[in-house]
Amino acid sequence: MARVGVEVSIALSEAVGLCNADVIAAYPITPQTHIVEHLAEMVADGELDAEYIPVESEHSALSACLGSAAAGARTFTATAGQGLELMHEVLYVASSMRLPVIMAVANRALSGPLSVWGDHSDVMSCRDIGWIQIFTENGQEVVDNAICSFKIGEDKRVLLPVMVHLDGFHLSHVIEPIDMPERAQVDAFLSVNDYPYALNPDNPHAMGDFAPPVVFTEAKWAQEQDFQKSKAVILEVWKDFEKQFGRSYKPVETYRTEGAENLLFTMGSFSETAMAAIDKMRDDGMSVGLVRLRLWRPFPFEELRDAVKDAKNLIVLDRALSIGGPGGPVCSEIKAALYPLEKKPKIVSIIGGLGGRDITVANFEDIMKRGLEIAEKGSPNEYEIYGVRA
Amino acid sequence: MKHFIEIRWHGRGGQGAVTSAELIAQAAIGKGKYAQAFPSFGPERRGAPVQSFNRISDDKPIRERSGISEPDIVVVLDPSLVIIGNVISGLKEGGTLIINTTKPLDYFVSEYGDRWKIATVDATAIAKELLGVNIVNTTMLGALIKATGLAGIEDFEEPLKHRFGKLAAKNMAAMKKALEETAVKELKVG
Amino acid sequence: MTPGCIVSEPGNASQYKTGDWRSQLPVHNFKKCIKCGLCYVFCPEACINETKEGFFEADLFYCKGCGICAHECPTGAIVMKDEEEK
Amino acid sequence: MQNYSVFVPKLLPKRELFAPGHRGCIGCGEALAVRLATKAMDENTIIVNATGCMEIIASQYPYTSWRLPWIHTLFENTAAVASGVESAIKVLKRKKRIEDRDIKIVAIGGDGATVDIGLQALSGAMERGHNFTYICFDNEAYMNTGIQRSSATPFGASTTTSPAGKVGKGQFSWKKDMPAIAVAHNIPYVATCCPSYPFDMIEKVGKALAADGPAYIHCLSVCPTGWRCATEDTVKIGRLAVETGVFPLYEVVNGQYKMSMETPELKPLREYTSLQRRFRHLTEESLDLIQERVQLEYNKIAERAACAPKLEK
Repeated sequence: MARVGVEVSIALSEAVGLCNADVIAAYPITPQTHIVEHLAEMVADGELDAEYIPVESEHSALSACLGSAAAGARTFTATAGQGLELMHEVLYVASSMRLPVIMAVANRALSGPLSVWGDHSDVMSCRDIGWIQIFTENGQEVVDNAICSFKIGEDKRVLLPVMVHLDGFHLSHVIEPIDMPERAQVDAFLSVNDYPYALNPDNPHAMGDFAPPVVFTEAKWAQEQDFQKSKAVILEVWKDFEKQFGRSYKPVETYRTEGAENLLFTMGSFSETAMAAIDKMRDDGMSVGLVRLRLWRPFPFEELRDAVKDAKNLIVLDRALSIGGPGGPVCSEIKAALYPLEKKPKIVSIIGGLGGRDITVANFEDIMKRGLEIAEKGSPNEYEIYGVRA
Repeated sequence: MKHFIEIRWHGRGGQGAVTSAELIAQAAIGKGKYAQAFPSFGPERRGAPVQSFNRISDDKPIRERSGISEPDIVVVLDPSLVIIGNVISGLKEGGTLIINTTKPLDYFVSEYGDRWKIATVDATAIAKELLGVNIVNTTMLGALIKATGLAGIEDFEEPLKHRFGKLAAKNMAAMKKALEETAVKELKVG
Repeated sequence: MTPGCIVSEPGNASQYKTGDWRSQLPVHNFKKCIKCGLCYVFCPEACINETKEGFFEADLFYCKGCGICAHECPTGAIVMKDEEEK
Repeated sequence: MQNYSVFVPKLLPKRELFAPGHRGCIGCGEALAVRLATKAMDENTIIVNATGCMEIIASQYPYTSWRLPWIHTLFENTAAVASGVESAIKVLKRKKRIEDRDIKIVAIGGDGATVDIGLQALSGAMERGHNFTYICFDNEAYMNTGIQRSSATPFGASTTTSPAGKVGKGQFSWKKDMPAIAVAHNIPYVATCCPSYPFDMIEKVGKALAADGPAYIHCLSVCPTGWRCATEDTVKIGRLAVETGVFPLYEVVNGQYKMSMETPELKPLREYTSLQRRFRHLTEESLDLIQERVQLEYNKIAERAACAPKLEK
């Protein structure tokens, strides 16, 4: 394994190359563009034996991926923000037809006003699409989880599309040290895609029938049950990954939560800055820790409940706004997950980091302080937007 | 040198400020350090003032991913930016300011006084002479090495090869020439 | 239920009886039939089959009674009759 | 019917790759067209189907009318899905993960899926040069949702969203020239066909499948339900569409137009429109206007065909 200084987007493309993707169909959109540009380059240079389909829209990108995955090819695409929105209806089809498409999303705000910068609005519009969704915090995690995604999605017990989220710019455009796996290691970890229902003249399947009301509910229930079962495979794949590569991943990860009364909750690349803030606050004598969600879907109810069981206060940072709703979308889900518990922390919804707005270590300290103040004194509002100017 | 430093590069779109940041990060990572490089996340086009950033840590993985507003080092790739751009914004007391300029070092010393270590080099002339183009990204890396000792010139061999291929040698020559020609005004100690 | 509602039995719609949709049925007069097969070609239901003798006949399990065969028959060998009358 | 065809039917392959038991309307011209198209195909064919009548009538879970590998995903993305299938087959053959044999990819959709909502995806797929055949089964309106106008609906036709009323005169725009749009993509093969001319149609589908690159076929599919005509008239009306010049049959091979049959004198438009109640409201004046336009459009195609040999020199 060689440690290299490389842009995260490039490292991700290289990882997709190490996984021997067969078909890549993609459309350029900031901040995802470097990923697919580099893949196109790898194909053009003969470094990756794949078909690169430079489609005319994201809708067609994912549609071409459906066709490719249905034909049994290992299939990858990447998008961001508006592109993910344009794919929206196709997203549901990929999961309900059980096509293991792997997609990287360089998370970006949604128009309008037009913003190419990062937040989680695009993710939050895709909560119910039936894709396995993994969040990453640094380049290494992006590379590792891209590799895991193929193994998870293509597993015959799973057969589901997987999304790897990397925050736009804050992750996609950063050059940092990444241990790039060796090809032999990846080959040993990942077997060749063997999609059991591939479009094949020797064994013709009809894929994509319509379902009358008498079977639709059952079809969705079957999908949901299989989706829930995928969690065991995800855990298994992460364990295998640890054996092979030495790095481990969990659905919910914590940082210095031992004995902490007050927990901060984050998802994505801001978690690293938040860790630095936790260090500082701990040094200042505060009883704080950090909980980070890695597995967004299937939602890890048990692991989350366990991670926050001893806390008094939980301050949740969302990078998306549910306009007219109950607060940050992630916070809403956390509230729902913890509601049945007798003993649960007070939960405060803070929204920040919208459309590329930075959150520094000092800002995180502020957020924590303000959150605890709300937890103690209450607030007339369902949530608070951090740092909004009047 | 401190164990953890932050650098801000000022250039114009197309001058290679992003490449400079990338190369120093790769040189540092190649030496086993931790480093980040990232551009200003904007839609700037060719010619527009742009920034890029580095974090370099000797011994610990870098956690912060936010922007850099109080750098230890500022490098200015385009002489005209000194006048129009707010290049000294947030530069820490005792930090280092490195400028591509035809003006003598003393001009900036008298301008900025003793707040920062100041280094100057006519990188444009070097780049034009040795590379044939007015792209000073690698040349200014020579000035950065001279002024800060952040890395050795040999640390750039691999990153340059990787980035420039056949043109690596020419860029190395430009870097070396800048290393020789950069004038540095040290801070008074104490 | 197969994952993704995949159907693994090609052409199994042929189990579905569309003959119930019919209010008229084609009656073939083999005396007039010249065995040209046009009725077979033009049947939207793919339900006209060749008999051993080379005549053509509609499979009433599928025939919806559209009348195209009768209309296109060059010799008038097929006539449409109301189901009630048959 | 021309004489030659009277004697050929028995020679058609008897196997039905599109099985009986589908739920198409009585007298469905599109089901007939699909069935005839499959006569040009063999088992090594993968069908990509857009949402629409053809998908609904042939694929109610847990049934399928298709005896070929078949996939349906959405309404507007069929050509894109076909792009993915084609690329996957290509790379899997190259990597020896599947047997190296000639597998044809055929995308099918109605006029709504083709000339309206799916036009972008189709344009993209044709422009990129995927080796596939796209067949548009044009029944001149959104029949699946109940006879709403599309941009392939002919001028004057009354549909539920271009109704004839006290003021409205039915469809207010002229039928989009989709074959010309396909031709503009410089693809090797474009053709029009109609199941009323079954052997012409089967031959054209065969040529499309054999073409090296994207091929586009525009097939007029009479819809007794939407056109409000007698079910037994399906084939007859298709024939009249050709004979009146409303729907000329031609091929465009590598950019060169060729008329499929000589029709020195077109039959009067009224022979065609009078059989369909979608045109019932049209005044003599409107019919004259349409007649004029039909001749104009027909002449355009005929002229393109006429100048083709010159190009060959």
